[in-house]
Order: sequence, then C-alpha cells, then structure tokens
Amino acid sequence: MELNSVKPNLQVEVGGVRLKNPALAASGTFGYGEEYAPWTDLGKIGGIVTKGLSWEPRLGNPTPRLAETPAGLLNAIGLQNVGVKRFLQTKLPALRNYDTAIIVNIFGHTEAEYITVARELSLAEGIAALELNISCPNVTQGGMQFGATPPSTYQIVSAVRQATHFPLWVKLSPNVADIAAIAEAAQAAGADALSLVNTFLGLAIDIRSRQPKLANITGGLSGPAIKPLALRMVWEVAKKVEIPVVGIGGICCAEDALEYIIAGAHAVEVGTANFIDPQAIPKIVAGIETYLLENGVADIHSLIGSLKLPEREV
Amino acid sequence: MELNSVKPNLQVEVGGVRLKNPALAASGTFGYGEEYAPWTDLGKIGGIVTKGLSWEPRLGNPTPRLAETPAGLLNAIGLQNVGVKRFLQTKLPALRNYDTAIIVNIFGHTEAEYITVARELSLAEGIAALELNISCPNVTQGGMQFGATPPSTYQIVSAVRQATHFPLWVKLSPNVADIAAIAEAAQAAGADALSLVNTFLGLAIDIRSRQPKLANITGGLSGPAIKPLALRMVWEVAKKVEIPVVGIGGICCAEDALEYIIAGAHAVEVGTANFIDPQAIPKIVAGIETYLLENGVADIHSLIGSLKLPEREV
Amino acid sequence: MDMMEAKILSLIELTSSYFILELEAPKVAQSAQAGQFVMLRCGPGYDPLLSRPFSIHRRQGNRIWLLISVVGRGTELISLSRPGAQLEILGPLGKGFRLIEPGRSDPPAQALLVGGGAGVAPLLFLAEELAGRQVPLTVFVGGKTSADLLAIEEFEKLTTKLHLSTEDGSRGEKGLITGVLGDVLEQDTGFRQEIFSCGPWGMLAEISRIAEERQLPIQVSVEARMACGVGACLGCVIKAKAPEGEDYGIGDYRHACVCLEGPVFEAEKLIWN
Amino acid sequence: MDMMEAKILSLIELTSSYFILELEAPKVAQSAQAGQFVMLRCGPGYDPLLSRPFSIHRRQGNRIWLLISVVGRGTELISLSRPGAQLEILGPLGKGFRLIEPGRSDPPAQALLVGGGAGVAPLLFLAEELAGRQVPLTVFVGGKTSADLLAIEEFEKLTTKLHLSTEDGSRGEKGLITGVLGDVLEQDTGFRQEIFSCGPWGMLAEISRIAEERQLPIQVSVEARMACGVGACLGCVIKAKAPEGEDYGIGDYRHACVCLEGPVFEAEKLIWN
Ligand SMILES: Cc1cc2nc3c(=O)[nH]c(=O)nc-3n(C[C@H](O)[C@H](O)[C@H](O)COP(=O)(O)OP(=O)(O)OC[C@H]3O[C@@H](n4cnc5c(N)ncnc54)[C@H](O)[C@@H]3O)c2cc1C
Ligand SMILES: Cc1cc2nc3c(=O)[nH]c(=O)nc-3n(C[C@H](O)[C@H](O)[C@H](O)COP(=O)(O)OP(=O)(O)OC[C@H]3O[C@@H](n4cnc5c(N)ncnc54)[C@H](O)[C@@H]3O)c2cc1C
Ligand SMILES: Cc1cc2nc3c(=O)[nH]c(=O)nc-3n(C[C@H](O)[C@H](O)[C@H](O)COP(=O)(O)O)c2cc1C
Ligand SMILES: Cc1cc2nc3c(=O)[nH]c(=O)nc-3n(C[C@H](O)[C@H](O)[C@H](O)COP(=O)(O)O)c2cc1C
Ligand code: FES
Ligand code: FES
Repeated sequence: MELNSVKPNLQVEVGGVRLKNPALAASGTFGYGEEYAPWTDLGKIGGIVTKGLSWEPRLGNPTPRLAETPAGLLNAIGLQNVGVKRFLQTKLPALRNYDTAIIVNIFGHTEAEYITVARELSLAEGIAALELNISCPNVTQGGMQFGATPPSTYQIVSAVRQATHFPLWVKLSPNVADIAAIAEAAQAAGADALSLVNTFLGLAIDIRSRQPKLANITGGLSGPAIKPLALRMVWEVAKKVEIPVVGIGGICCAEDALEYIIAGAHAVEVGTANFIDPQAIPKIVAGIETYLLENGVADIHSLIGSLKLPEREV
Repeated sequence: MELNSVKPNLQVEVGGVRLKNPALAASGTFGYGEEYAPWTDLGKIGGIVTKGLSWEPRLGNPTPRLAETPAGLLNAIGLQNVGVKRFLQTKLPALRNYDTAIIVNIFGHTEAEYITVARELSLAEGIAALELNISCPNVTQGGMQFGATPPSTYQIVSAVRQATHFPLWVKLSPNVADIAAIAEAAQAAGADALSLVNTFLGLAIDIRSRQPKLANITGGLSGPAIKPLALRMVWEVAKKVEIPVVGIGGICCAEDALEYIIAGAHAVEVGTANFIDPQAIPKIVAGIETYLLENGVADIHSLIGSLKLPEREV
Repeated sequence: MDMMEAKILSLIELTSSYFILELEAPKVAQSAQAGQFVMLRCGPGYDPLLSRPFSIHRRQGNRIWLLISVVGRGTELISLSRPGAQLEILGPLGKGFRLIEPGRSDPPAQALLVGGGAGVAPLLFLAEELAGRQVPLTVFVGGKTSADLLAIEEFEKLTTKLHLSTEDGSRGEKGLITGVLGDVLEQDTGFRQEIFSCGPWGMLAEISRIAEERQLPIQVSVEARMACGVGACLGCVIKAKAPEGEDYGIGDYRHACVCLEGPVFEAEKLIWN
Repeated sequence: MDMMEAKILSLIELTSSYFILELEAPKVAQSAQAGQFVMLRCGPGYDPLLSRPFSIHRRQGNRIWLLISVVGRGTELISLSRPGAQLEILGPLGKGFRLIEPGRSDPPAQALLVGGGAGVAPLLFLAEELAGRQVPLTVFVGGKTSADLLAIEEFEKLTTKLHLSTEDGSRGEKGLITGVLGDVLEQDTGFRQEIFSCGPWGMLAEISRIAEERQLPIQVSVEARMACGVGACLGCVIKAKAPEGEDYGIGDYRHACVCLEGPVFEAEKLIWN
C-alpha cells in the first residue's frame, strides 16, 4: 500500500450545496446542533440536518417513544419540534456560529403547510438547503402518504420546488416496493438531491404486558440493522437518477460510509450512531480520509459509484 | 405469579395441518431435516419446512453466498436443491422417520413448473402441506415477480391450488409496499395459510475490493435485524385475513416467538437462529410452555392476536 | 469532555442483582455534580445497541462508582465485563440536585433523602456533598426485601438518622418507605425540611404528594428510556407543566427532556398523574 | 453431542494476531478426529451473529485447543473473552483426514504435512495421531514473517524433519513453503509419500498441482464462509467434480458442502481453477 502524502479531496457538491466533507448529521438525531456542541466539534462535520420542522410547534407522541431491537432502534418521536418561528429566532442563529452546512428538514400535514414552511424559511439566511421529509412513518396524517407513490411524490416536490429558491433535497421512505420509481418522480419534479432512506416501519411487543413497546404502536427502525437494506436502495437509485444521492441508514463507521459512497452516494447522513458516540461523524471523516490516502485516491469523486460488479457465470 | 400445574395446550391447526407445537423450522435453514438430526431432537419440532424444491435439481449461485451484517445474515444461495425426483427418492423417506409435520417448500421459474412440482409431490405420502415460495429474491428469473403484486399472486396461487389436494401455505415477500393487499389476494385464490416473511433484499460491499460481498450482488437479509419489520407485517396481515398466519423473521428465543403469536401468528418458523443454535426450536417450544404456565394461559389459542392496543391520547 | 474510554478498576457483586462498578474516568469524576449521570456502552458490537444511563453513585479523585441493578441484557452484559477492560462512557450529563446552602435559611435546613432500590445510587453522592456542607441528613432507604437495601453502610457513616423498610419485612419496618417518611414528617424537628428522592415513578409520585401537602420543597430524580442522553433524540421526554408564554408547550403541558432538563426536577414542575 | 457450553480454561496470546484457546469440551475432545472442526460463538448478543469455524488444533482428555488467528470482529471478540467464562460450541463437525495405516503399503508410507499460517491448526492434531501410529513425518510450515510460523515447538517434539520458510526471510528459507516442498520432493526418500495440507487457497492449489504432477495422494483442508456448519444452509459450497450418474451435479461440476463433505477433501475431487 503506497501512502500518498497529498491530502485527498473530501469536498463534494450535493444538489447545489458545497460540503467540506461528505458526512452529515441526519435529521432528528442531532437536535438543532447545539445539543451536541459540548460533546463534539461541529466544525468537523460536513453538514447538519436539523430536526424535522413544521409550521406550528409540535408536542410529538406520548411515551414510550423508543424501543431497542437487535442492532436497531425503533422510534416514534412523532416529530416533536419547536416550529418555524422559534427555530428562526433561537435555533438557527445559534447554529450559524459553527462552520458547517445547515440543511433544514421540513414536513407538513398538508401541501399548503409544506409550502408555508418552505416560504418562510426562504426568507432566512444561513440555510444551505431544505430537506423535504415526505417519508416520516410516525405521524398519522402527515408525511407518509406524500412519498408513497410516484405521482404523489411528484406533486408535493413540484409544489415545494416553486416555493423556495433553496436547493431542495427530498428524503425518501424505504417502505415502498420500488424506490427507484419514487426517486425518478422526485427528480422530475425538480429535486436537487435525494436523501435515502428514512426509517423502516416496525413493531416490537412487550410479552409481559402484551402491549406494543411504543405508545404509538409502530415506529421507525434505524441503526446498523437496516444498513444492508438501505445500501441496496441507494445503489438501485444512484444507478437510475442524475442528481446526487445522500446515503442514510445504519452508518456507524468510515467503512459503512465508504460502502454507501462506493454504491453511488455523493454524501452520507449519520443518524443513530451519534447516540452511541457523539464523535461518530468526525471519526468517519477521518476514516474516509485515511482510506483515500491508503488507496491512493486523490479525490473522493473517483470513489462515488465505483462498485465493481462480478462477471456472472452462466 | 401463580403456577398452573396443568400442561398448557400447544397444539395448533394451521391451514389444515395439525401441529403438535407452533414452532417450525424455516425453509432453507434446516436442509432436508436429516442434517440436523445428529444435533437436535427433530421429534420436538412442530414441523420442518424443507429447502425450496424445483422440478430439476439446481446448482444455485456462485460463491460467496453468505455475508454477515449487524444482527443479520445476507444470503444468496440461489435455491440450490436436489430436484423433485431425488427429494422423493431419498430425502422424504428419511424425513418421514421423525415425528414432525413435513411441509415442502416449492418454487418454479414458470407457472407450469410450479404446477408440475405441486402435482408430482401430490402423489407422495407423508407430506402435510406445500409452502409456495413466491418470494425468493435470489433467482433472477424465478419466484420474485409472482409475489410482487396482488394480481400476479392471485394468478399463481389459483393455479397451484388446482394442482394439489395438499393444504397450501403461501410464503410472501416483504419487499412490497402493502403486504396486506398481497395477503388478501393469496387468501382469495385459495391459500390455506400464509407464511411471512421471506428475506429482505439487501446489499453489502467489501470496501477493499470494491465488490459486492455476494457473488450474486444482492441477497436476502434474515436474522434478528429484521424482526421488528417482519413482526409489523405479520400484525398488519393477521388483522386483515381469515386464514392463519405463520410468522417468520429473526425469531431466536421464546420471547421472539411469543411476540409473533401475540401479534396474531398461529405458528412461527425459525430460520437463521438454527445456525446459531441447533436446539433453538426445542428451546423455544419449552420457553413458550413456561410462559403459558407462568401466565396461567391454558391454551395457546388465547394468546394468538392478543395484542392490547393503548388508548391513544388526542 | 467527550466519549471516552473508562477503565474498569473493579466490579463488585453486592447480591445476585446488584453490583458496583468502579471506573477510572478523570473528566467525569472531576466535574460531576450529585444527581448527574453518565451514558455507558454495554460492550463492543451493536447488540445491544444503545448506551445505558446510570447515576453517579460516588466519585473520588479520578474515579467514579456506579451502582447497577441487573434488569436486562445491557446491565447483564456490563456485569460480565472484565476488570482492566475499557468501557465507553459519556458524561457527566443532565442537571443534578440543587444543593442546600447551609446557614442560608432560618430555621436551618435539613435534608431528607428518600431512595428505593437502585434509586439510592445518586443519593449517596448527594449525601456526601451535603454532609461535607454540614447539612443535617435523614436518610430513608426502602426495597422489596433486605437484599434490595443498598449502600446502607455508606449512609451510616454520614448520618445516624437512617430509616429502613422492606415490603416483606425482612429488614427495617415492614411496608413502603413512603409510609416511614410520612411518620417521620409528623414529628416537628425544628428544621426547614427539604426532600430529595430517587426511585420508581410510583414512589416518587407518592412522596411528591406528601411533600405538596406539607408544602415542603422536593427534588426528584426520574428515569426515562434514553437513546442520546444529551437532548438530541427527544426520546426521553416527560410531561412538565408548560410555563406561561412558552410557545414550545401546547395546551397545558409540554415535553421536557429528562436527560437535559433533568434527571433531577422540582416535583411541582412535573405532571404526576 | 449438541450445542454446549465450553468453559475457557486458558487463553494464551502467541503474538498480537494469534492466540491459543483451551476449552473444556469433553464430548468434542473424546470423539474428534484430526481435521474436524467446531463452530464457536463469539459471545452473547446477536452482533456478530454467526458462529465461527475453527479446526481442532489438539485434544487431550476432556480438553481441546484451538489456534486462532485474529482477522476480524469475531476472532477479536473471542480473543477478549475471560478465562473461566463459557462459550457455546458445536462439534466435532465435518470429515477429517483419512489417516495412513502404517505397514499397509510397500514401500512404507511417509506423511508430508504442509501448513501455511493458521493452516497448521489441524496439522498438529494430525501429526500427533500419525506419530502415535509410528508414521514417519516431514512437516513444512510457512508464513509471511517469523511471527506467522506457528506450533513449531510442538512439531519439533514429533519429528526432526521440519522445514520452515517465510516470505520475508526472517526465519527458515526465504520464499513460499511450496517451493521448499518441491525441493524436498526432488529427493528420493524410498517412502511412498502422502501429502496433507492446510492453508490459503492459492497455496493448496499449488501443492495440489505439484502432487498431481508426481501422482502423489494428497488431502487438503479448505476454508469457506459458513453459517450452519452442518450442511443445512448450503452457504459453504465449493466446486467439486461431478461423479458420473450423480444427478445433483449439473454439467461438469457440482457444489459440495465444505462443512459436511469436507473440510478435508482429496485434492483431485475438487475443481481448482
Ligand atoms: C437518569 C437515569 C439514571 C439511572 N441510574 C441508574 C443507576 O444508578 N443504577 C441503575 O441500576 N439503574 C439506573 N437507571 C436505570 C438504567 O438505565 C436501566 O435499568 C438500564 O438502562 C436497563 O438496561 P438493560 O439493558 O439491563 O435493560 P433492558 O433489557 O433495556 O430492559 C429491561 C427492562 O427494563 C425496562 N427499562 C429499561 N430501561 C428503562 C428506563 N430507562 N426506564 C424505565 N424502564 C426501563 C425495559 O422496558 C425492560 O422491561 C437510570 C436511568 C436513568 C434514566
Ligand atoms: C473448516 C474451517 C476451519 C478453520 N479453522 C481455523 C483455525 O483453526 N484457526 C483460524 O484462525 N481460523 C480458522 N478458520 C478461519 C476462521 O473461521 C475465520 O478466520 C473466522 O471465521 C473469521 O472471523 P472474524 O469474525 O474474525 O472475521 P470476519 O470479520 O468475519 O472477516 C474478516 C475477513 O476474513 C474474511 N473471512 C472470514 N471468514 C472467512 C472464511 N471462512 N473464508 C474466507 N474468508 C473469510 C472476510 O471476508 C473478511 O475479509 C477456519 C475456517 C474453516 C471454514
Ligand atoms: C430518534 C429519531 C428521530 C428522527 N427524526 C427524524 C425527523 O425529524 N425527520 C427525518 O426526516 N428523519 C428523522 N429520523 C430518521 C433519520 O434521519 C434517518 O433517516 C434514520 O434514522 C436512518 O439513519 P440511521 O440508521 O443512521 O439512524 C429520525 C431518526 C431517529 C432515530
Ligand atoms: C440460507 C438461507 C436459505 C433460505 N432458503 C429459502 C428457501 O429455499 N425457500 C424459502 O422460501 N425461504 C428460504 N429462506 C428464507 C427463510 O425460510 C426465512 O423466511 C428467512 O430466513 C427469515 O427468517 P429468519 O430471520 O428466522 O432466518 C432462506 C433463508 C436463509 C437464511
Ligand atoms: S435521551 Fe435523547 S433527548 Fe433525552
Ligand atoms: S455451513 Fe451451512 S451448509 Fe456448510
């Protein structure tokens, strides 16, 4: 292994956003950034995707909201958030102090709410992109149905596209049969990038009480358990679309992130792993850099989508 | 906890098959039964579902065929099997020596092949039921497409239904958006029971070679990692159909099996866990019995579908 | 302060279900306040996945002690670790107990510490801090059986006023510790009494009711299932009264993060029903 | 014989990447044959999920020894286990080496054992069995560096004919062990030579080629990724020549389970390209 002593390029551009490195914090797992400021160096993170934001503040679901599963975490937070007003007043200004890209994850119960949120945020400064959550499984009336079919995806993405000048990332649900078809619809509607995936719908039962372990009954599965499934979806989608894909699902270490990049992701978001180690993202960035150095890769772009397929025997 | 000293009833009837207990070995994870005979007491197992059988013997996929993931296993065996003729000559007679229900899992590349397999097996003795695999993700031309939509499911199940007098269990794929719709189609077409789920399509990449870890590129994910997803699907389907559901996915211990039963499964199949402990199934049966005793449940039927839903706050 | 490797210095089984873990964790030890907690990983591998929260039981120099009750897979795995090995730890986290400033009140203040089961964990740290400030202490320790009465010898070093109770009567008074507390409160001590408690939710609710009746200040350390421990996941929330003008709350309550606003709360700020 | 708890009697680090695990496993120890293997769970929890296959390195009384190379998460986790703890084990599994019956052939037979890296693991057990039968032994051990030459002292107790090689020349001859074997085979020993080998695929392929050239009988122990270890999952298959009339095979090869038909095969039955 020849060590190339020149620092490899880790910068990527994802749907109109220049990222200093390809490892971001995933929405809902990093609060509004400030929560992790005492525990990690936010300046080393490629970008922070903030907790899903709706127009009004939301209380979220009753508790319990969390249940651990083998190598996984079921959550049904129910999109508790401070609402756009307080986000702009207190959260965004605090976050702007850090040298990292700020991507604001948004959702609504109706198309009109999505549009209002996008419009209002578009007046603010310091936001690098909006990430449209059309895929959260935990709100009964919200999100889910928008991302369930290609036409409904096309509809909501077009509507928000017209409401904002910010780069628009669209976050897809894995709870579909053909994610590539949804991805193509989002692209056709003007998405600048695709984030995939959100959590997988799951259930856990407490056999003593015979009740679901979550007050919301079902929840979204995240963590290492889902990595092979999410990675397969990123690979399928990256082959089909022109716009960049941001890979999400179970990424805990540099090796995991590199799998996604090799499968075709331009960047990755790290979620549940932050809970296990607040320094997961800086460690991933360092690990990617080491890998590039050790493999003599000068620019991370040479790695994106570089998966070698075996010749099939007949 | 009051101990009821009367032995609780563990017998269930699943789609025309009387099982002495509700824990079966899942197809493809227990060979043709005989492989595990030196390592466990087959007579303690509710039933054995044999390796997926096609008309002709099949060599299966090239290697590597296995990749471990966090709490999961990706496999792409490619349905290697001995073919109907040799199954009837050597495998079935050996298996008949054990006091357990024999369910034969079958698949074909075409509807005609499914029918031929079902017809030929119907002439044999000692088979309790056929399990129709319309969901294997690892054969390019086979299985998958049959179970992908409700109409194609209806079509193949009706066709096989007419080809056999055996009870017909239909095994569903989780790689769909709405598994309950597929389940209803299978029921309408005459299925006697539904087995769910088969494996989830996944991918793993070796970052050193930048190749997929499986020669087949993608594979099917099984093991504890998928349990919350499969359990959610079993719950969704059991609510919708009249015929019994057999729960499959990540079951390793009695607690896991009980979660499925409480969610609505009449029986369960244990797959990957056999690899970790050949005695997993007898232990699960013993654990279910203990749970019933400790909770004063005289008959397992009182447990099936007994999930208590919380009253939702508004 | 960050996720750090803490070396296991000792692991002492108290009974089959409780053990004390001694860790070398200089940063935590030096900055911890009584009532704060740490998140501890159970071992390598992703199953179990999440870190587990534990109150700081004691600290001295560069070392901290945790008092751990074995209730499930995570605590069992931790109980199997090998002294000398490293465990990953994050902390100190959360808001600890507001301490009594001695001599600030008239009549002088007295601290009543009430713990149930492993709930005594943060109370020993608290008792040591208060004793250091010469605050008079009365300590109440309850449990199901005598095997659940923990840290008794340590408390005996700090106060002579120690009340014990067990549900089965195997040690101390038979019954719940809340009953014992009620009886003691009947007597007028001439002190301004302040209650500090940690234990199961039902016990805390009952003590809060007793305190409210007598208008005594009370701080409780509550538990919740946690993922992050730092306020990021919103998994650990509890219902708290919504302060006026606070638009985060909707209706008459809001969701407060136990890990960030707590685990120690003034009981009156929470919704107990 | 079933999945059983095996107690760790000792765990001895040989170098930073190899260690020897001594287990109390009466059933395995008593029925094992040289070349057979066991499946060993890495620890509690489901990550890593699968058991790992290891050849039986030695056995005595109720004990077995495994020689383990730390290459990934599973072997690392096993290396961290605590003596006194239990590990779950299944075995003995698979088909071992067909032993030489001394005195049955003329000229008399001589065994050539060729191991690379951790591939010597099953060869020590085999050497002890053959030595017990008075079969003359020549042993070849190769590795990348001197740190990869394992079990040398044990082999020295069984034979004076020990050939070593390292790729970096740090001990024994510089080069591959296959080269040394070739040289030795040039000399006529007057014995009927039979080869037994275990190591990386490339090494086995080369030795099989050498043996075929000279028409020497050769048995190899091969590796494959395994899930069940008993022939049920069909994950560990290898390409083998299809025997005539065998309808399981299609075309000119069939898939043989390494765990059930192997891990020891006669090299000529496998497809090497
Ligand atoms: C701030 C804080 C401080 C704590 N301090 C201590 C301490 O000092 N000593 C101590 O022994 N324990 C303490 N706990 C509780 C401890 O964190 C849990 O007992 C532990 O996480 C259980 O892990 P497990 O894997 O063994 O159990 P699991 O297998 O995760 O669960 C076992 C059972 O306990 C329930 N459970 C698990 N965690 C919680 C929880 N946080 N709240 C309610 N129910 C739960 C589960 O539903 C399940 O029924 C504290 C908890 C919090 C939030
Ligand atoms: C019959 C048999 C006997 C064996 N005997 C021994 C022995 O006595 N001593 C010993 O040290 N090892 C032995 N091995 C190999 C040993 O099983 C593997 O090294 C071990 O499973 C690796 O586990 P891990 O979790 O550390 O590595 P992983 O993290 O699973 O993998 C690390 C790397 O090794 C590769 N790898 C893992 N397992 C295999 C495999 N079976 N074949 C090829 N590549 C693999 C992976 O692709 C990866 O690149 C034997 C294998 C077999 C099949
Ligand atoms: C506690 C929690 C809260 C989440 N909240 C949101 C959210 O508000 N909006 C969103 O788009 N995704 C949300 N997610 C999904 C994550 O952003 C991410 O897509 C998912 O967790 C998979 O990544 P991981 O396996 O790395 O965690 C949440 C996930 C978790 C675990
Ligand atoms: C190695 C392997 C081979 C399998 N082969 C088959 C098969 O031939 N037919 C089938 O219907 N399912 C097959 N399956 C799927 C299992 O029967 C089961 O549905 C799946 O593994 C989920 O259960 P588990 O998590 O308990 O393993 C196979 C699974 C594995 C792991
Ligand atoms: S544990 Fe994550 S917010 Fe409290
Ligand atoms: S390891 Fe399962 S068949 Fe060989």
